[in-house]
Amino acid sequence: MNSEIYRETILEHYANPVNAGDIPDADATARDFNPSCGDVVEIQAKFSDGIVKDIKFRGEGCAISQSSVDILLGIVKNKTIAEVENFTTEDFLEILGIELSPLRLKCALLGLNTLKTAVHTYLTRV
Amino acid sequence: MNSEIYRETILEHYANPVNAGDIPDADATARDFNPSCGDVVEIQAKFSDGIVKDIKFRGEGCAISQSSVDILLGIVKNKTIAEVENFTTEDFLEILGIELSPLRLKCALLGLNTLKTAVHTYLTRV
Amino acid sequence: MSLNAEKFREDFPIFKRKINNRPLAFLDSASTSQKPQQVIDAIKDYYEQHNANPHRSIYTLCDEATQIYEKAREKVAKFINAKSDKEIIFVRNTNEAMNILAYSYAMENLKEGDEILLTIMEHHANIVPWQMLQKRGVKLKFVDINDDGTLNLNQLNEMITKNTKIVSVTHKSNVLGTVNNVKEIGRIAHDNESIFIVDGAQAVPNMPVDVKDLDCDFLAFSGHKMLGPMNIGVLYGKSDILEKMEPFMRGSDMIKEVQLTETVWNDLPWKFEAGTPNVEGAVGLSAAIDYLSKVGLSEIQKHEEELSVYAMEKLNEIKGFKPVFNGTLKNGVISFNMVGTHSHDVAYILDEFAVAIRSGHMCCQPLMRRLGMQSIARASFYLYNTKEEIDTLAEGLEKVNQVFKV
Amino acid sequence: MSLNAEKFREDFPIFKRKINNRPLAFLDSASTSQKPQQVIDAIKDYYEQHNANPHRSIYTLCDEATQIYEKAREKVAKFINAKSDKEIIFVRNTNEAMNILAYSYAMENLKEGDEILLTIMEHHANIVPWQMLQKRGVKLKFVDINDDGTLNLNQLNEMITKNTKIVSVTHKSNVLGTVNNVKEIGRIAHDNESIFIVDGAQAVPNMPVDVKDLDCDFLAFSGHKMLGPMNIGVLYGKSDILEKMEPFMRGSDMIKEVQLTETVWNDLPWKFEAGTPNVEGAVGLSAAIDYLSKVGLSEIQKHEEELSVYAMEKLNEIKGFKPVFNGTLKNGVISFNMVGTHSHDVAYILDEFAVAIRSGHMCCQPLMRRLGMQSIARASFYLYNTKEEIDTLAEGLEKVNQVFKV
Ligand SMILES: Cc1ncc(COP(=O)(O)O)c(C=O)c1O
Ligand SMILES: Cc1ncc(COP(=O)(O)O)c(C=O)c1O
Repeated sequence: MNSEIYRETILEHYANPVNAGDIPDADATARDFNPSCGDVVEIQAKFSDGIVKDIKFRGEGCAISQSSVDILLGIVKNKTIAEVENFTTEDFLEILGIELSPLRLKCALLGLNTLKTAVHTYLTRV
Repeated sequence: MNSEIYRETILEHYANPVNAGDIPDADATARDFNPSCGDVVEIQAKFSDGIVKDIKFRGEGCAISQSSVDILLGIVKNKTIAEVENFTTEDFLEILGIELSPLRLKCALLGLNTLKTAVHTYLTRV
Repeated sequence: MSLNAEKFREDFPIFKRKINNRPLAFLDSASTSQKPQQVIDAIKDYYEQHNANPHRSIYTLCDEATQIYEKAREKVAKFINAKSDKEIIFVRNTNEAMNILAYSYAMENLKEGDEILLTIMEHHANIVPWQMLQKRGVKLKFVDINDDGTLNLNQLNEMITKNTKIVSVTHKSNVLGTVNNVKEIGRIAHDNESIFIVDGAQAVPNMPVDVKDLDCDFLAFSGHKMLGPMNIGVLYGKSDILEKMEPFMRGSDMIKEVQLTETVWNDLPWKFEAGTPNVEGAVGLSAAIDYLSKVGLSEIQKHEEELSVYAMEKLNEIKGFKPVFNGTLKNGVISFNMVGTHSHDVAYILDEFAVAIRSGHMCCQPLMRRLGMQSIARASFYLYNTKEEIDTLAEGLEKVNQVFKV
Repeated sequence: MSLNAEKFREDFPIFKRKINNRPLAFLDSASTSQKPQQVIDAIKDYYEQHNANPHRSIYTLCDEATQIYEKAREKVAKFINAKSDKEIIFVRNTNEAMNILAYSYAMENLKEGDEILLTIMEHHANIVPWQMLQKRGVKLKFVDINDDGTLNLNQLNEMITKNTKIVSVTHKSNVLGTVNNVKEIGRIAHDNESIFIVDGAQAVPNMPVDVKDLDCDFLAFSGHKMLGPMNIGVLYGKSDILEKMEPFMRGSDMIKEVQLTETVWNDLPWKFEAGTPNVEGAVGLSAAIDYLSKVGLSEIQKHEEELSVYAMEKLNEIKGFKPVFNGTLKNGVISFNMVGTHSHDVAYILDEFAVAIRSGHMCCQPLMRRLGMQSIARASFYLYNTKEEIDTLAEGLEKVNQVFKV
């Protein structure tokens, strides 16, 4: 049934995101949209010694897109850049552990795509 | 049967048009194409005292388009401009007396449309 | 009810489909409509009996395909009461029609300092093409809405100036349901010697539209929103303006004679139709018009109004249901949000009940910003919808509240 | 024969049709092909089971329509061996694809003094769009043909200059049947740093085409010539070039974010697809590709060659039969004239025998002038054609001679 994807954790991260906010002196910022629904995510990250020191997001959108990015940032914080680069869609979906229809998949992956862009932006600049 | 439209008169006018040629001091010239097949007709006409004094054509195309314009010019020569203006598609098709499919109709009427343009050109100029 | 939706539903094969073991409640016809058997059969019959490339040769099939294509054009002309079928250009959809006008009318005729007057309720199809003109110094101006979701006509009167060369307005809003007084707007535009364009994508499927009565210069609409196939639409234009316009798409069929470096354009309407035409689409649109005409556009409009009244009554009882406007507009479009739940999640949970609604920005981001919303849920009704489906919608919204603990 | 055309014919409902009491001998597939039941059923199934506006919401039907649409894109990508489905833009037909390139590539990148190199055998679709560039001082140059109907590659080598920014060539001529060595032409173009465009309208339906092997920058083709529905076609483009291009059609779906005065474009390929997409067309094209792949493009090519050889033998016996070239090219296209009879009259009399051929200028007026002809008759073959149909064609041509007393 569709509504089963709204697990307690999802709803909790949606209602009370732990990684929402700004990083004033961020090393990299990336922003992406889901063109079909208008969901938006902006990620700001701070790196040092090849490690994700701090990472936050701002966004507007559905429970899936917003809770996913919140969960995602929790995972990657304090990981090495290499680990983030090797972190795949499949890895992330396994952690989320909910079954998603193809269009909902886009919601869930908006944050991950934006994260990859942020890292890429950082790497091509340093 | 299709080939019945190729009456003796049609084939005769196609093989030996009587109104083909140029009028060096023509009062009006008009040229039109059938876009689908490339058939082309150019009509030159000389008027005086409101009468079609002389009228000739040049053209390239199928037996229907070329014989039709030749027959048409024979009909309108020496007629008054008013008579030509009142000469309808129906009048002409009745004289032709052959049954035409819609696309062949375009062939048969290429000359008549060009003639109307020539008369119109003349009238708007004098 | 005046219109027997149950009877019409039988003509639409897709309603035999079950989703999550429930009958499909398709409340998204403002996005695209479903197709009756008559339209599907018309397409099938065309390919099984008459298919050929029209205009190009003179064998029987080619003759038939040409007649079928041009008869469909005549049918469209009659349907919107155009003066002549020369004024009917077959396009892909409303978006393409607007692009023809932006490229072939505006880019050729407007210059720095000129203005295009739009409204804040326009669909992206009637905004983004015009933005192209900005790079040559043409200014876009947007008339606002009133607090009840109607267009602010006073403001329109104030904003129109001697520099306003084009006024382009939607006949009916796909978000608000607002039906604009396009006849009055057209009068204002013409008094100002502006070209007047109507986006008919939402109006033509749902109410009688008469271009002579409206006296618009152009009208654009899409077949797929009015029971017809995808990828066929119409640009109506007054022939004297179309005659003077440059073609848009260039290539075969839109020419009379091609030389290496110059070309004589074909007559109207073919001047604007390049390449192999979409006979199939025209056939399908023609069958759709037959269907709509038999039901009656006024009947459809009335039916949608009845459903809107019923829905507002029913939905207003649900906790957290917030319509975009307080339901003063009853035109078959109900845009709303559920407090505490994003529209996307609303749509997703409704799918469990086989209820299909649109969620997101509705291709109207400027309007969304004006409304202070990022996203919206929309239920829209058509001739095949019933009160039972609205009951199911209500049931689904209760579940939304339950899942999101509202 | 290697390919069992009789068996394939059974899949095409239109061949049940009789014209003048004779079975239809459709020898005009180079204009448009007939459709197998599989394609017609795919369209029907889409509308009866899955129809929705893709990309826009998240209910089941919308999800399905989106998957169906994007899967069709993947299928096309594989069919022509593109690197990624991002490189596949769904268009209306080959004409539109060329217009995208003329408006969004050439108008943005070419300037006075630049040149576009075409050939004299191009279809209007690959000539007329480029003429637009002339008004900004871009020059069009046309490579000639040799006496045997092949392209004059020496001349191409001579005509290409540092100013040649675009080389656009048909893979296969719709009049001559010539298959150009586009791989070699591409090499020449790229050595010269020119963009290389291939008009694949005739090649893609009739022989294996591999964009990686050809290394073309763009390839355009039409679904309706390859068993697919009307109004779906493909523009393939290398993604790095497409990325840098401005969009063509503007409006909904091709955007990420719309502000009143500016807009963020969507990613590839959607940046080039404005408005409600043609899922139906994509579904039909996908079914057509399945059909063609099962038969095998090389098999089809061989079959057409066999029919060409047979036809030239048979037709050369007929008084007054004059092929445009002496039958050295056996690629399923036979263009000819009958001495003393205009091609239009030839086609008309053949219709009495239910033989459908094309007559006229073939949308190739510059080539016609080069050949010194005003009009031409053309028989073209596809997988469903048989030797018996060629016999009927011969019978019909005898009748032509009889009527016109040749
Ligand atoms: C070589 C060639 N290019 C382009 C076209 C145009 O195709 P369409 O009419 O589908 O745009 C054709 C079709 O006749 C063709 O043969
Ligand atoms: C008011 C309005 N205009 C234009 C469009 C665009 O229609 P299409 O996608 O068929 O081009 C729509 C469809 O959503 C609409 O509602």
